[in-house]
Amino acid sequence: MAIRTEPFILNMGPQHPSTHGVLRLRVTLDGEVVTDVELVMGYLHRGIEKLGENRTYAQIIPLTDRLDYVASMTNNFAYVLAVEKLAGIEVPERAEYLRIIMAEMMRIANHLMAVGFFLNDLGAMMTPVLYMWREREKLLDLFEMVCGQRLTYNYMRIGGVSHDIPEEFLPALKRFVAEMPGFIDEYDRLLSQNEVLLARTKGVGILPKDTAINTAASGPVLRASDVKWDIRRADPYSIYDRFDFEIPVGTVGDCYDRYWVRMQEMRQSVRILEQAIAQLPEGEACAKVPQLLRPPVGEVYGHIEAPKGELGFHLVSDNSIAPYRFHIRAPTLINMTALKDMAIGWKVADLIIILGSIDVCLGEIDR
Amino acid sequence: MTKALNGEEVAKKIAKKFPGSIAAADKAAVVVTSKSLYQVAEFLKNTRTLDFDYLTNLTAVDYTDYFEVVYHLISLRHNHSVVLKARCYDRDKPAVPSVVSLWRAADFQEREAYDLMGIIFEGHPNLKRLLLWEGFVGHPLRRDYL
Amino acid sequence: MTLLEQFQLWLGSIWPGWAAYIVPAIVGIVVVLGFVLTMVIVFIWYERRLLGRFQVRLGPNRLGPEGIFQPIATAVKILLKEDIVPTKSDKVIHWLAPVIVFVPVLMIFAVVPFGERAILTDLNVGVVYVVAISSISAVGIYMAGWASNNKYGLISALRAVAQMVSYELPVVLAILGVVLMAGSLSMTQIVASQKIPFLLLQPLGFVIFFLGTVAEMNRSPFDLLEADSEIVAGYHIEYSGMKFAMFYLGEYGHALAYSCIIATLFLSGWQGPLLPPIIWLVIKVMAVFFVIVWMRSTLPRLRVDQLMAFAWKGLLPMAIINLFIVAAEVLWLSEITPWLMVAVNFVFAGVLVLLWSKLFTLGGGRVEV
Amino acid sequence: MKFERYGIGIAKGMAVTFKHLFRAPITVQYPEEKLIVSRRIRGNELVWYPDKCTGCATCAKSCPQGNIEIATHVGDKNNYVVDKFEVDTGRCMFCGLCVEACPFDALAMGISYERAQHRRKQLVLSKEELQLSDVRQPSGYARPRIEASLPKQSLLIYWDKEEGGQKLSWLGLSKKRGRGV
Repeated sequence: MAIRTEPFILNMGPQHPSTHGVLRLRVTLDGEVVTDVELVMGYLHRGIEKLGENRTYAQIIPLTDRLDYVASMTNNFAYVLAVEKLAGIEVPERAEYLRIIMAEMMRIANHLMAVGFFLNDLGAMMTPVLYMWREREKLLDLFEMVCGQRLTYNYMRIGGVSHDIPEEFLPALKRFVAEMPGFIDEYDRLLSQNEVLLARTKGVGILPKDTAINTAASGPVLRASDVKWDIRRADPYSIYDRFDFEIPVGTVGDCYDRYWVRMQEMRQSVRILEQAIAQLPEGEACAKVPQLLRPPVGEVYGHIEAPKGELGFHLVSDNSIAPYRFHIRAPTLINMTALKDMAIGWKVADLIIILGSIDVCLGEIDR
Repeated sequence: MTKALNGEEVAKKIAKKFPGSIAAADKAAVVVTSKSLYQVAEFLKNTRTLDFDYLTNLTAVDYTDYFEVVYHLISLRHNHSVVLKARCYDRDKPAVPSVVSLWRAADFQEREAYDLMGIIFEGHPNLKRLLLWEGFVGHPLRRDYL
Repeated sequence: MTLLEQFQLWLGSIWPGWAAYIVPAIVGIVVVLGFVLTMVIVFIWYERRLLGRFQVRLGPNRLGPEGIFQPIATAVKILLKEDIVPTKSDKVIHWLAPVIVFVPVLMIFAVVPFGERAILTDLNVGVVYVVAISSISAVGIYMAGWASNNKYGLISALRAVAQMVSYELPVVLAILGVVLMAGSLSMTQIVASQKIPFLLLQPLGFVIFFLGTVAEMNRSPFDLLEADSEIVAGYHIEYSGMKFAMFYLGEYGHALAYSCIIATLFLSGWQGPLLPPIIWLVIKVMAVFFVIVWMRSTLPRLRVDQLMAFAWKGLLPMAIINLFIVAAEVLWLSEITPWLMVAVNFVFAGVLVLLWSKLFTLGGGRVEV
Repeated sequence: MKFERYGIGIAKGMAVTFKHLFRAPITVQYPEEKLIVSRRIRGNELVWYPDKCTGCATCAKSCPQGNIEIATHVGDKNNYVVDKFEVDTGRCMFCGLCVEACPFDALAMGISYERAQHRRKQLVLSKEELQLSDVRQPSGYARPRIEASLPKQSLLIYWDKEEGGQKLSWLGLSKKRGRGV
């Protein structure tokens, strides 16, 4: 006998503990099974693209901090790289290394937070989050040391970085680099073989390889689907071609793979940090760049491998002090395209962890 | 290193297949007529030597007398890239064909361009505002929006 | 004869019959309630501090020495909050639900032995009473989820019913093993018969009972009813003020009650050398609760279908087999030394757990829609 | 045979959390214990030196928010006299661009961080309020000379071992702990 049932529409968010901000998911449920997901966003829209059109090139840097507020440093990095590409500015050697160090520290900090909150979505009662935040705090301390703030760094400048590092920075960072693998091992022991975690994440929310490419997923989401595409390798920006690191890839593209890829990337970032510290040259930290930069007429698309995926800035210059058009390719917005594919047929609880495994940041999605 | 293909050469290939579809071409980008955009995109995606399977970025620029829709395409296999552009001169109803059926990555990005720039992507399955709310008047990223 | 009955007898010689019955009963209830509510307060503090230490932080430490008065401050805060009733809720049921959740929890303590004769009523069907009473709160949870007219609450309510019904069976079957060994349904008899704690005699039964009760009191990793990351707070999402306090107390009261019962059934209750019985019971209860908090701090939550599978495919068959094993042992092995039984049961437990773990696939579970 | 699903992973995880029970908590009990902030902290509000300021308004131009209001008139020594220097710290995002831009070091970021107010109006700081005082000390952001004079930042990374093995009561409170480099 067929029982006539009605679909059940659940508005998850904008106030919901697991949507990582003010995202709203209009979920159609059949019992607990998700049959449709519609994303409603824009609750955090601040019009940064429009704001950028009437700020000078240097004044936009603090705005980029507010995109992905979990990984501000890489946002700065992507933006200044794009501007330098547009204006053809050479960056001093030391500044390049400092940028790489900051970017990789940021990647570790971001992945710590991503994995921690992924576990929190799984219901692990804050414990992994707090363990990981302990390490993230150490990194934030270091960021605070170099640029005076813990979240919105505004550290990179067009042509270099705003300050050289203080002398107590490198010993502290060396110590962090020495200790971090031990902590990652501990997280591994705590999580990677945990049967409950495996049961919840293995095979859940599979993003097949061709869908991942077709939806232009990027970052750990793409690599978890067995696509070896990392812009640090594929299109080396800055001086990434000088470092030796591996690109971890997943096998099937489920939530566990995305988790696993992030854990491995932390290890690789530690490796890059080790090399960068060893090679760090002396010299200037910033090139001489006019305060009111007027890049030549033209347009440029600069992209980097931000912790969450490919972060791109599309800048159009009309030789004035402000960009004519300032477009941000936000990685998580585009990674979310495939959310519907991943989530349909799974339970509400899975929808939450799939969202968590994409590692969304609403500051970036809504801009 | 991702190799940026020379726009002129790509334009030649396209012109051979679809005569009259190229509006302009320089080293950096290929500008196609908006009418032939879909065919060209399909050609770029499905030709073996080009194989642009990854639509990185889609955006629109308002040059006051026309809108330019910019597509940044990458081929993951060959690791090369090209910039494809289409212009639309109608300020009230600028329209280009949607490429969602080729690259689903365009889904949100086209909606965003529609939302903020007011470009209508014909054939998009769900062309609604993305960031702003339904009923918002105007398209804020246009240069004449104050 | 329990202390209470003795008191009643003694009073009966000087007072009229009805007064001699009621007054000691009230005195007993007040004493037990006092103990329970104090313990609940202590439990709240204990869990917070313990969870804090598991998570390398401190936990509440401001109010009183080591933060011991923090739960009281919490209680005051909750009680002072506005009582919000959703407009479209079912008012009567919404009002009644917290009571139905809270009262059965207190009723369980009627049969918990706190000492050799210190028990409120020594029911000869004590175990059955516990099983019957403790499952009533499922009704309360369902009422709360249904009446608040909230979709999260509804999901939670439906999960509650499924979960409670599923886990009741293995729990009862695990208790049956204990009953077989003790040869009695009375809680005092069960404690008295534990020369060796049943934890050693029935390791598998203990594991099944423990997991089952953790699921019944909705604690991690089985806290699907509250699942703060999915359905926010589940059934008590629309509750505030005093009603929420009832749920809150009910939750910890449940934890206390089940810890008491686990201590009684498997850890030889109040028995122990040197210290007075009540201290022993508290120590054992705290130890049980420690493990519960420890699990809570470590494990992620299961999904609803995995939870059901775990009950029906895992715990239930194991509990049945365990019951048969215990029955056979009681029939044929009880003459010989009990330590042989301990060895045999540990071997059986290991083999069964290994065999059953083969059944479970890790991950997957997509439904075609 | 892989030892998945037998509970080994759970046991390992439980062991990790159990180990943490005996580690020193990382909590800093804020109002009593305060960390030393970075020497370059971009703390709340600005410090303005009226004697150094020439009224050139470079800071105002460099502010992304257009948040610095500056009004001058020409004084008798053919200099600018600053009539008004007003900053709305409620709109300030503490990016530090104004401090970096100032050619005369007349502006510095503040080092303090407890500056909540009850009214939005109180967040608008005038010329008099912005000057150096006991509660308004400059930080070393983009000011190397001030930076050298400030105490070293306390870092969490040095807190695990060198302070090391901190003898704590089981509850981790009784002993007052120092923290820092």
